[in-house]
Amino acid sequence: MSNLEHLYQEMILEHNKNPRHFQEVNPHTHYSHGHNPLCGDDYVVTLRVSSNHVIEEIGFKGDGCAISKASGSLMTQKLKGLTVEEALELKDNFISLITTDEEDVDVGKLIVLKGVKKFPVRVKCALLVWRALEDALTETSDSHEITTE
Amino acid sequence: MSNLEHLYQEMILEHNKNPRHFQEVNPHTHYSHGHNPLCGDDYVVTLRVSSNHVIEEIGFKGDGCAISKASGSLMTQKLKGLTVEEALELKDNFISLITTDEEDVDVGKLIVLKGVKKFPVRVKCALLVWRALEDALTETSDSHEITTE
Amino acid sequence: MTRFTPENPRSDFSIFTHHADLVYLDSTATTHKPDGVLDAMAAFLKEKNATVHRGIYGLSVEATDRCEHVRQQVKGFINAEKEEEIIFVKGATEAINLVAHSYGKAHVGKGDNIVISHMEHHANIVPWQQIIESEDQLRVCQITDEGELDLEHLKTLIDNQTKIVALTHVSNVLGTVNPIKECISYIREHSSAKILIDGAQAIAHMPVDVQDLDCDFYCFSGHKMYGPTGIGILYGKHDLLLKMPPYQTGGDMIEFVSFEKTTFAKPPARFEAGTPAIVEIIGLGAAIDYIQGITLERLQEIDMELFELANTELQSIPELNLIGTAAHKSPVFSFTIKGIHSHDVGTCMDQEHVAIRVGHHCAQPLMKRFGVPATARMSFACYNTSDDIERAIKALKKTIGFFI
Amino acid sequence: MTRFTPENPRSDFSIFTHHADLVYLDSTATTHKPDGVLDAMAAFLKEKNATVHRGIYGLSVEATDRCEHVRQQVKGFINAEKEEEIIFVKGATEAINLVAHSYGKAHVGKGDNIVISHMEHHANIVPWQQIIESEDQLRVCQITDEGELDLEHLKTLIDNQTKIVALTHVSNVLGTVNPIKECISYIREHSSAKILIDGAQAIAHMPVDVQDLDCDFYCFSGHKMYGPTGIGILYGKHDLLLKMPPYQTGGDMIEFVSFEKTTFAKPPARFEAGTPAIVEIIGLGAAIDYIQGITLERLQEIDMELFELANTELQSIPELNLIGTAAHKSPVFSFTIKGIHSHDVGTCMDQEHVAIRVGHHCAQPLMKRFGVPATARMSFACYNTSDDIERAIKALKKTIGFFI
Ligand SMILES: Cc1ncc(COP(=O)(O)O)c(C=O)c1O
Ligand SMILES: Cc1ncc(COP(=O)(O)O)c(C=O)c1O
Repeated sequence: MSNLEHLYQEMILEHNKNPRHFQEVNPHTHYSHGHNPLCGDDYVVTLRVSSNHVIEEIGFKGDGCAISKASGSLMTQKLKGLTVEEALELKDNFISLITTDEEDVDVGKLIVLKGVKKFPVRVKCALLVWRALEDALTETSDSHEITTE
Repeated sequence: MSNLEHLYQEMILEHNKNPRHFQEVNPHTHYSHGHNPLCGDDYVVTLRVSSNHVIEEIGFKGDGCAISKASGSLMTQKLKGLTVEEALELKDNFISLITTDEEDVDVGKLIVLKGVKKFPVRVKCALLVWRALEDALTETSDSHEITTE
Repeated sequence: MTRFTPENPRSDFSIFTHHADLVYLDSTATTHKPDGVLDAMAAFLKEKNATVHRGIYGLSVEATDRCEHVRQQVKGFINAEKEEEIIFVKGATEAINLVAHSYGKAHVGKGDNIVISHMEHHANIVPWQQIIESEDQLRVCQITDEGELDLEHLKTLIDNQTKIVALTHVSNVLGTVNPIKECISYIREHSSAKILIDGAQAIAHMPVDVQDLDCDFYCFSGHKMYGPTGIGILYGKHDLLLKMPPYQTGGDMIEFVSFEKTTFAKPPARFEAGTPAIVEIIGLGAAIDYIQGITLERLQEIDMELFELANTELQSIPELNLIGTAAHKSPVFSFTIKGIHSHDVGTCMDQEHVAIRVGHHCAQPLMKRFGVPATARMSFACYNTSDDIERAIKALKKTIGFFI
Repeated sequence: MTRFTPENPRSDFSIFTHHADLVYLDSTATTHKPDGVLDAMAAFLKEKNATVHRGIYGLSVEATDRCEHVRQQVKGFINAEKEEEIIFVKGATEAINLVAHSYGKAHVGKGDNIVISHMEHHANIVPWQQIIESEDQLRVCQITDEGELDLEHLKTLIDNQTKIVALTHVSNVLGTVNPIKECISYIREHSSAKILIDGAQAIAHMPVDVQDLDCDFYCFSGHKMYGPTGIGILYGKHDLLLKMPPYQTGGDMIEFVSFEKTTFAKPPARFEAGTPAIVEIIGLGAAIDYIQGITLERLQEIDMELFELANTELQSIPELNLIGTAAHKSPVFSFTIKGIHSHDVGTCMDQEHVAIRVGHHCAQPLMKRFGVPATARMSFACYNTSDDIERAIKALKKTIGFFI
């Protein structure tokens, strides 16, 4: 498998074409707008979290490259039904997967995004929706507007 | 004769030690203050010119290197008694002497300053009092303050 | 000084020996440097290095002469009237900042306006935003769907409150070569605005004659004209420069300093605070030698050949949407591909060793104008060949095949 | 990366092969560059050249990594806390202008004051004059007849209206090494002023630890530390930089640009508008490699040896008046000779191939303080030898003999 095919695995191409949960959740309890000014990737992540901290609904909507879009699609698939705590743990695991040499992380089928690690300039693409998720759930920014580069 | 001895001829060294007309003319009819901010050379040139345009008295006073001081001393010696017109002509000749390859200029004993031509950074030293003279006689500046570099 | 082989300038550039496989299509961002430029810089550092101005010793006198000689070269290269009109700056960005702060701040007051265009690089937008009080003082000339200046709209923007007009000579995204001379003569007739031309993308591609253009300021960067980074030129009309206050201050630009009062040197020194980029100035001189060796006529021919071929090939790809189809264009091609994000295009092309740029190209308002978040861009310089185009097109088709 | 031979660094510098006769005593103006620095720059241009930031292709990614690696190197070199605190600028002059305009303008109001010293370079005087409204806002710390900061006077100047204190680490005229750390701790106790240290003459001569010094800003130029022209560093504490508005604006320093509103990137990008001086950054990295190869300890030893010898020899010339006899000095010697103007000294020394500087050294107020129009100055770097000193003293004696 070439580097490229490693990066753009079938599943990624497929999720890029048909992203899941590609919508705003309404009404939602949590929100964040993530933008990468350099490449123009731009997504809104919305969630409805129940009183017992379970993610009942999650959606993402916006515009961006195949990596960012597939990442959002796979993220929303994985997170639905998890608790906020579990979601944040998964986020940390995912970040480890694509930014460190750690081999032993539990991310399920998100593993298909591992190839990104070999393309350092694309890592931020894969991370954007996850950073927005983090911001939505933990208020890393006041305005729930975040930018990454 | 080394380049250096050519630059600093006996006569120059002597005029540097004992500059002639090293004073302000009072009362004077013409005045200019010439300064080279880069090396700190700083002279006032004063003249008393008669109604028929003859330079009756001329003096220079200030501080500077051997070249600028000898140039001032030799200048004042040569100019006393000349008409303004003759003085300006001599100035042009002197400038030709030390800035062009013109061989055939009539400058009398100012010829001892010819060695300056080989030291481009020192040309402005030799010229400073002459630029002030020009300014005094023709108002090249409003304030009669000139600077050269 | 610089050897040149007009038939095949590519061999003047060692980078292509080290990367035999490289198809470099990002010359709009920065050009490669011919060996002659590197050699001139290395020789200067090894044989002549010294500071400039004020040195009384031989090395410094010579270094000063060498730098002043480059000033003369630049004067000749853009046909300025006087060498005092040539100011050494860091690059085009600094040049525009200098004019904005030194000229603009003093002359653009309440009610006055500055005119730019919708195709400007951020460097010719943001400095102007910084010196105005309200956003409506910045008037923006529309561009057509082809990516040309809308000259009728421009005319409606110019009035007697227009203090500055700042336009790019060639667009770094669209490739459009603007009819600068006509614009300037219109502006001159209808206002007393001062005119700055951003020549960053023109200077290595066409003859520039600032007296013929009759602009007040013209600027460009060394690194986009086969020269080094860290050096650029601001041309300004002498009578304007004479009246302008300094921008940066420090050594080499003063006349007298005391704690009570400081007076400044005449231009160009007034605008060149601090130790200049000496070795970069030498490199810029060598770059001009290189360009003049090849000749701008030949460079234009090369551009034309590359333009024709690339344009035809790109237009023949049905999925490709070319942004910028002006009648008069430099070989710069921005495009999007339906269904594939530019970022993905860039990554795929890189796998085929085709270096293209993707993103907003420091022209976000222009992206918005064309309703795209980003584009992919191919741009060409004298070392590119038809082989490069062939490989780029092949890589592009492979990319499309991969995604669609 | 850079070969070094601590015993005899001179052989690392090709300039002395080309000028076997040269006694270069003007390193305070600019140092020569070891071959390792030139080689690193040439290799980059020939093998790696590309623009930085945002490139998606391999070359550009690598160029970006190389430049960011140099940022890390600089961080380590001056022991900054974070790499975001390291800003690439053109040189010390630009660094001080940046702080004056970005920080100073916003924080120094009517009634506030800025404290500098009487031994500052014009680059650390004029930018402050530019941002105050009345001259009495600039307070100048006196210096003693030996050329040391008058610390008692300094204490009288600092009050709670003091917004900035800007002091040189080492004087480029007197050689004085100022007790910066003690000054800073006094200032911290008695005001909330921000403190800028001009390290142009310190950085290649002694270890600098900005956290230990606890300064807010520290700056220097590459070309005075065995590196190229066109590049320098501004260090600033991160929390300060975060709050500062941009200085120059343009590409690479923005977040979003629209004609209505532009937002800026975080530091350091916020302060690095335009294409950076890429190859110069690479050269600066190689210069740090070179210094760290020799080690600052060894450089200090060399300084000490040169200082002792030159000081003894110069003091033994009766006609010579040494200006600057501080207890803690760098090997920089300014002097006048009774009866001979410095300019004439310079010309005569040059005839013996001894390159010294004469003039006001961009420190006119200091000249006035010592009642001289100009001085002659000898300054030393690691490539100087005792032989250089011997030849310089001989030339000096010959000059005196010639004139007196
Ligand atoms: C003490 C000091 N500060 C600042 C500067 C200015 O450095 P640059 O000219 O490289 O900007 C110099 C160099 O001349 C200096 O000696
Ligand atoms: C049209 C235009 N103007 C200005 C600039 C800024 O040039 P620099 O980054 O060299 O200052 C660029 C380069 O990116 C450009 O393309």
